[in-house]
Amino acid sequence: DAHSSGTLAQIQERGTLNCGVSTGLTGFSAPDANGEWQGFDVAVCRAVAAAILDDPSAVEFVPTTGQTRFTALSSSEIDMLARNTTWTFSRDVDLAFEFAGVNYYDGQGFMVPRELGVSSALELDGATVCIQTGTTTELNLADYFSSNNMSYEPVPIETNAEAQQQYLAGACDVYTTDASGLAATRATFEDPSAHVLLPEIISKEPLGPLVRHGDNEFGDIVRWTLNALVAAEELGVTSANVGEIGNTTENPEIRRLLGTEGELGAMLGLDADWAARAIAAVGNYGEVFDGNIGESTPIGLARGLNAQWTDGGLLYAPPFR
Amino acid sequence: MSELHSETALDSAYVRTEMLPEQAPPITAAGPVRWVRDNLFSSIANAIMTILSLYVIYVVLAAILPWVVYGIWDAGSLSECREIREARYGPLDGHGGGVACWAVLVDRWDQLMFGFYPPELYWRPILAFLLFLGGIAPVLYDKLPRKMLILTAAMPFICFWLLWGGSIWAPVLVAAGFGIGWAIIKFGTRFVGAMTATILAFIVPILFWVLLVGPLIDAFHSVAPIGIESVQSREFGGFLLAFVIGASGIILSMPLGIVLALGRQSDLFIINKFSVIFIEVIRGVPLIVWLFTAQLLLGYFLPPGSNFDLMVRVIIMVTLFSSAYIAEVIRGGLAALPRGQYEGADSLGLNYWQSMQLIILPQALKISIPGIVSSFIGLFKDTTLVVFIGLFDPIGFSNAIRADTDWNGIYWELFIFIGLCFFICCFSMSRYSQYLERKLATGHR
Amino acid sequence: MTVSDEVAIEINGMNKWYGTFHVLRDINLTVNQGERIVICGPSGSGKSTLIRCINALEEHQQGSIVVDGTLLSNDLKNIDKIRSEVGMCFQHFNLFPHLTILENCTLAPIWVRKTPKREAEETAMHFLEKVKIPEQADKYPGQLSGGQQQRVAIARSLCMRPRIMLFDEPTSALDPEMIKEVLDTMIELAEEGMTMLCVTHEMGFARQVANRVIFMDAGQIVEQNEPEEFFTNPQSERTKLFLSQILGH
Amino acid sequence: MTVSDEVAIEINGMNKWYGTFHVLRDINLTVNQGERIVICGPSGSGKSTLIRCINALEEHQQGSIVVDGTLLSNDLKNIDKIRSEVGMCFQHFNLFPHLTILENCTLAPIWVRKTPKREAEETAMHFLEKVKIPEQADKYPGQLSGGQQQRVAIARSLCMRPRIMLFDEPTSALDPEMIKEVLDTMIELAEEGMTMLCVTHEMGFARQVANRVIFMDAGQIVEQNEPEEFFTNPQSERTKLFLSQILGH
Amino acid sequence: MATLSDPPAESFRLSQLIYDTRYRSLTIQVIVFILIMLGLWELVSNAIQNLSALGKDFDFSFLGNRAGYDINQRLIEYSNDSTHGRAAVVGILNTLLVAFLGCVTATILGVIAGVLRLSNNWIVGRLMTVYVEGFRNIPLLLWIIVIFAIMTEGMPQPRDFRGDEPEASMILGDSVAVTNRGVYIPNLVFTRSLGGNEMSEAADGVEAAIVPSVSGADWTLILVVLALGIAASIFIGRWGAAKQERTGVRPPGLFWMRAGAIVIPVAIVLIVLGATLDYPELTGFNFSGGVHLRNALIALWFALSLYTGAFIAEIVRAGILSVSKGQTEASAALGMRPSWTMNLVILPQALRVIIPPLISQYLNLTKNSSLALAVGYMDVRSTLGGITINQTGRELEGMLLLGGFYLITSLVISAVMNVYNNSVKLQER
Ligand SMILES: Nc1ncnc2c1ncn2[C@@H]1O[C@H](COP(=O)(O)OP(=O)(O)OP(=O)(O)O)[C@@H](O)[C@H]1O
Ligand SMILES: Nc1ncnc2c1ncn2[C@@H]1O[C@H](COP(=O)(O)OP(=O)(O)OP(=O)(O)O)[C@@H](O)[C@H]1O
Ligand SMILES: [Mg+2]
Ligand SMILES: [Mg+2]
Repeated sequence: DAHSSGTLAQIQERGTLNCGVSTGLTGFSAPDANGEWQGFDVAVCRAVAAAILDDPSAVEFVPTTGQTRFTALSSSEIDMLARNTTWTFSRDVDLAFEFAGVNYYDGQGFMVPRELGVSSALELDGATVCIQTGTTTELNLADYFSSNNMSYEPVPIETNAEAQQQYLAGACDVYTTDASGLAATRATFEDPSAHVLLPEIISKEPLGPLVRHGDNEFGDIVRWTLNALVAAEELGVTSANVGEIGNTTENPEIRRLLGTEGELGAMLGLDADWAARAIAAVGNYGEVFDGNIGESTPIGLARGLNAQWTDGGLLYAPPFR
Repeated sequence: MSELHSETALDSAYVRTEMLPEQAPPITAAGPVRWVRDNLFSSIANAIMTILSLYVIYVVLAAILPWVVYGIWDAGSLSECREIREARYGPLDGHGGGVACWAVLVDRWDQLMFGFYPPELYWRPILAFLLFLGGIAPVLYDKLPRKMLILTAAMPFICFWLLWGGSIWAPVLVAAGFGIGWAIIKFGTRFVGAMTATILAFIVPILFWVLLVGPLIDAFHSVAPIGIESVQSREFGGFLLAFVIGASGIILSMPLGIVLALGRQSDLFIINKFSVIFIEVIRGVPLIVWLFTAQLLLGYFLPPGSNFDLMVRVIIMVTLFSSAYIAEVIRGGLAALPRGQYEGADSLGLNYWQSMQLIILPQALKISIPGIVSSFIGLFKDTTLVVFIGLFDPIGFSNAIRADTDWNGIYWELFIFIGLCFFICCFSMSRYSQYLERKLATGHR
Repeated sequence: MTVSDEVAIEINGMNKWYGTFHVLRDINLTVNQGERIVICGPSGSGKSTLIRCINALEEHQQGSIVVDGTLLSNDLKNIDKIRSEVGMCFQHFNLFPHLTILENCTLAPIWVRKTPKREAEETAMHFLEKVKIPEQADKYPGQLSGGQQQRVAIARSLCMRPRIMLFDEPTSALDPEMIKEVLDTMIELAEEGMTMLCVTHEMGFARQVANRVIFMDAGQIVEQNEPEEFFTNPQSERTKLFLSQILGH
Repeated sequence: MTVSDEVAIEINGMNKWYGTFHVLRDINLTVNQGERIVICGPSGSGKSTLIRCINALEEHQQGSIVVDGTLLSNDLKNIDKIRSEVGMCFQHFNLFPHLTILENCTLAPIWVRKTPKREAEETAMHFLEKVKIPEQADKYPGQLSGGQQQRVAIARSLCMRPRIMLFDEPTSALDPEMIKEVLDTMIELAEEGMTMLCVTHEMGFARQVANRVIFMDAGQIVEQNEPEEFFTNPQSERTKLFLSQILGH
Repeated sequence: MATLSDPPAESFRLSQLIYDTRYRSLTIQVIVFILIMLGLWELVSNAIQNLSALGKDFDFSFLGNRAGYDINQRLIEYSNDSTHGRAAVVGILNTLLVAFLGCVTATILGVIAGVLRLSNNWIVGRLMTVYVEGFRNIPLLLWIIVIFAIMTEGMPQPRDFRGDEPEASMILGDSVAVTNRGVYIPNLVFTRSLGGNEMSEAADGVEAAIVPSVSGADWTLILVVLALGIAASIFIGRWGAAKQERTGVRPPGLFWMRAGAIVIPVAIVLIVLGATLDYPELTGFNFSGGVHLRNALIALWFALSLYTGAFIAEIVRAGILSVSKGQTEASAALGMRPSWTMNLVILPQALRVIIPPLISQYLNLTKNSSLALAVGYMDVRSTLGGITINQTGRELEGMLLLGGFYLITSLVISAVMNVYNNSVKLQER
């Protein structure tokens, strides 16, 4: 497959990474007042750019909508897509993409106003539900309600900002989207405590970056950059100590990860310190999480499933060897 | 008959000896009293409507004005705005009330205007905009010296260069292609005949652009590296994006529109039918569908491996779209010309292209300018649709701004501001086209 | 061609302003039944305005106009009554382009006079014959020449069987050959004794049919006299000047 | 005013149809160098069509037209050649309203004849002087009166230095005063020996300058003769009828 | 040109292709044809190559697959088990519905605004100018969003209707509820129905669609009676006109007779069928019963109507102004009443000028309804051109179908326009 192979070479020649992100999702990707993109997904892009080009700012962020994201990727307009996209069978197989891993384990949840007095999704029979269109969300919703023999009225909305406004105005009783998005949205309400997230999570939503089928070299780079961030947290490597720990530590896995030992970088076609650059640029997974969506931010998400496996979470980076 | 005359004539013969002076009309016939009576209270129904209208105006203004006027201009985020509001005007009572938080405009002004364009280069789009105004001025006002049309011809290339930057050779060589075409028509006719020259004048520049321009730019640039910092299309946004898409759409669609209009007027069956099909297909499908086509499908139809950036694809689609509308406008202009003009040109021995270029098009285009301006207004308004394919036009930016934690929840302020900007631009353009229509209606025919 | 003593139109001390512009100044005019009056004067002197006031197409601000015993006031009934007694021919004919000639002629009789359609059509054909274009009855105005159109306009007015006809420069929009057609029709009407007020500069017509010629200037009636006298021996300086211009032309 | 033996236009057995309507029937006509021919006939008789065929503004379907030795065929080169030898004046002038008078006159010489601009302007001024309106050179056609416009149209044709001039009712859209201006210009041209074909009903003009008058009816040439003979002693019944109408008028 | 005048001896030369008027046009056309065909071939072959490179085929069978998503507003039966094809049809019907409603109200608004703009009341004229200029010069998308926002922000929530002292209450005698989820209006149900209820209760668990239960036989009966009533009314109109022709006098009360001929039989049928209104009432989260006009529909409908109405107002104004003042004066001089003048002289002439641009405004409105996605109205672009394409990855096929639908719609509308134009062309000399 001529034109998708050599993505790495193209990026290196171009000097920038074209990374598809969402047109604006609080905490995950949004431009700030200076026009700098910020967020959890954005950090993945920057990490990959740092690994390949040694420059976390050498990223062209391409905003994509739910409708346009896959075409942008398959037509090579972007090199990778880091936009809360659920890893599903048909996307992986039929749409011919390759998921490079999971950077956020999510699930679809519901948010309702507290005064409604609803405590379970099973009480939502007949409710009006705001939903973002063009995503797996609407399929999950249809499945959930029909399998529980309940009726509902969908109100499809194009963007998160719009959906949030509808929900706040009471045009729908329930807002459903990925739980992370719900939490992020709730965090910015004038009175967040007036809204509750229902306990039911009705789907598995493993969100992760993806690349085109057929260019395994580049796929590997994205996959292992993500893994490097996760492993770095597990191994205690942070953006603060990444500079010296590679030389000071005795831990051979850290040394391999940071390129002070072994040939991992060369196998990927990159410099030896590729992972060190990525970590130095954005921090390890935990730092990225805490800096963008963690409990210290207005969004205030707990680690939950996204904790390291050692802490009872699902994050489990394969060994670097 | 004559006796009748004399009978009546006696008592009706009359000569005024002294002319009556002009008098002021009675108060009921002129002045403000008359005006109010005529315009506001000429009948009972009218009086009721007047009072109703006044009431509606009062209600609307009373609801909106305080919100606008007491708005807050200095805050760094929506929550700051809310704090300031509470400090100034006390807590909100239930629904409504409240004041605007205009601070978001101050905070995000640059983005709404220029998008991600590098701030240190803002002078370039501004200069390009001024050049654009200077370039179209002689087209819009025929009192300006005709020499300024040179600026008009150069303007697209200079603006392109200013906006995107890069090597100066790119616009120069593209312009050179037009020069080549012109030279072929001008000097080639003598050697190969008018028709062959015309065909060559189409084909040679296209070959030049496709095959030679790329290498030549590199060659020239390596010899004389003159250029300014280049800016990616992705960094365009806000009103800059709307203007660039609208203006390139209209400028690029003019030649295509003229060709289509001539094609649709042509007696040549195939050319006529192709033009008709093209125009009808383009006009029959909504722009938003064409934009999705640009986003989703255009890549399929380009040679494998080639890849334009999204903005170029959008400009291509918008150009095709507006060329169909422009073609219809120009067709109207062509149809409005009396047959005698064609015959006059024929009888002098001018050939088809000469009579088009010298006689028909100058007149038809002039009649069409109001219609073209209206198309431009429509096109400019339609640029907002690019938000659906992920470009950051002003409305797209309003979404992105609201995705920022600082401004999450802001709503009306952005829309009112965007609406106002569009209104100012479009309204002044529509006034201009109305002025032009009146001028054409009274002008020489 | 008899002129009775009965008064058809009586205008008394009439004044009219357009905004602050005094167009008609103290107009006094009595027209008897069967009289044929030609009004002339320089452009802008208020001739058309005078004619249009009689028909209530313009309102006047002072003075009175009595047509056939009916005072022209704001009363809609009076206006309707006067309009159905007074026919009017415009310079630009103002035929209804979407109706055939016959329909143009029967429209008002059917709706205003409540004449049965059949009867209205018979009347219309009668008058179309009179103006010598019965064969055009089913055509549309756009298909007729200017002279024919003006004759249709006359027939249309006649179909309402008006007692008074007003003409506002009926021939000035026509080509010379067509002027004759229209003037012939008007002369024929005049010979039948119709009361006529006609704004025109066709002096031949005035000489041949008018009982009286009225000369207006600056919104006032400057001179009136019988045609012979008026043309050969004008009294006022203005009239002389005006006549020298149009006759010398 | 010399008529040479050289043939300027030769039309042989020419026929033309509009759709199924036979407008020109078997036209045979030879015009010598320097001859001045007036064509007249009732409306719709095909006069304009004949003139326009000579200039290839209309195509004919049968017969041949040879202008100055060049056969009018489908060959574009021949058409171009003939058009540059033949000047044409239309009833409605067809000046180009967006160009000044001077530009109207220099346009074709510059683009068709490839004359240098300076030279073309000199020629143009020369002919504008000839038609007596050099002072209008920088105005636009819309600013000129009808008569002046028609004279510009003549000058515009002359600038191409044609050997033959065609006129299609050049004066019929003009006011009477202006007709004279234009006729004077045409008479002057005639005196210089220009070959002219002129559709007109100005009989005075025909009498004064024409070598031959051609009468057409129903698409055919019915009669041709010298002017004196034609007017005083027409042969055919149709001609007599026609002359009685236009002369009596 | 002169076919016979060509010298017969001349044989064909290549230069004739360019210089002979007979062959020249053919030459040009052939060249253009070849160029265009080459261009088209280039596009098609690129597409084939690109598709195969991506491993995609060109296949419409996805239309038969299960759609899997729900659509809130459906004019025909649909559930998430239905096919993508059916979803597309639901979308098409929704597009046509909003386009139809929009055209009707835009016309009404436009005519009123256009006439009022000519009113001799200065303030009213100015107000209409503000309306027209405001809507014409601000993008439609913005208006759709803003009107949608006004509806959601400005209207009460359903829960405001709850409780002993509700913050909001239903209007028109508790029959209509205006909420920020849409407007609930009473629905006709028949107690003595003839049966034949085709549309079963929504089986799939999604709340009932816009027309909750259309009982086939009942509505057929009503439509038939209505049609008969209209026919009778036309007949009465003819009779009145004939009477006027004969006697010159229009029968008095003609209008009421005509109206009665339509209304009375329908009313009788309704009574016989035992028609009662099913009022919306608040149950659970939402109102149930009655007809639910969703906010998205209303916002889109209003925005399209107001926007297009502004353009129509200008058309109407220009149409009326195009009828010269002389026509009114001539009519007045004949003694015609102003209302007759309007109906018999001004309108017939103005309509010729008004209708062609009016129809192209209808066309624009229909195309503009594709902006439905701004408010989540499920039109054909959102179902077929949105979710379906997104779930199946069939961009090429989906966009082709979508474009084809819009193209056919507009071709039909312009065909109608041409027929009309030809039928009212003024007769000219
Ligand atoms: N509607 C109007 N508003 C203001 N002024 C008007 C109006 N109609 C006419 N006038 C002015 O009133 C004056 C008299 O007009 P009127 O048409 O009666 O003149 P006239 O004698 O008929 O001239 P003409 O021979 O040119 O028709 C003119 O100066 C004209 O400009
Ligand atoms: N383009 C055309 N298509 C069909 N018929 C035409 C066309 N042009 C002219 N005719 C018809 O051909 C006949 C001759 O027309 P032509 O203009 O040559 O007459 P003419 O002698 O110049 O008349 P006039 O004195 O009115 O100008 C007329 O009957 C006319 O109706
Ligand atoms: Mg007048
Ligand atoms: Mg003619």
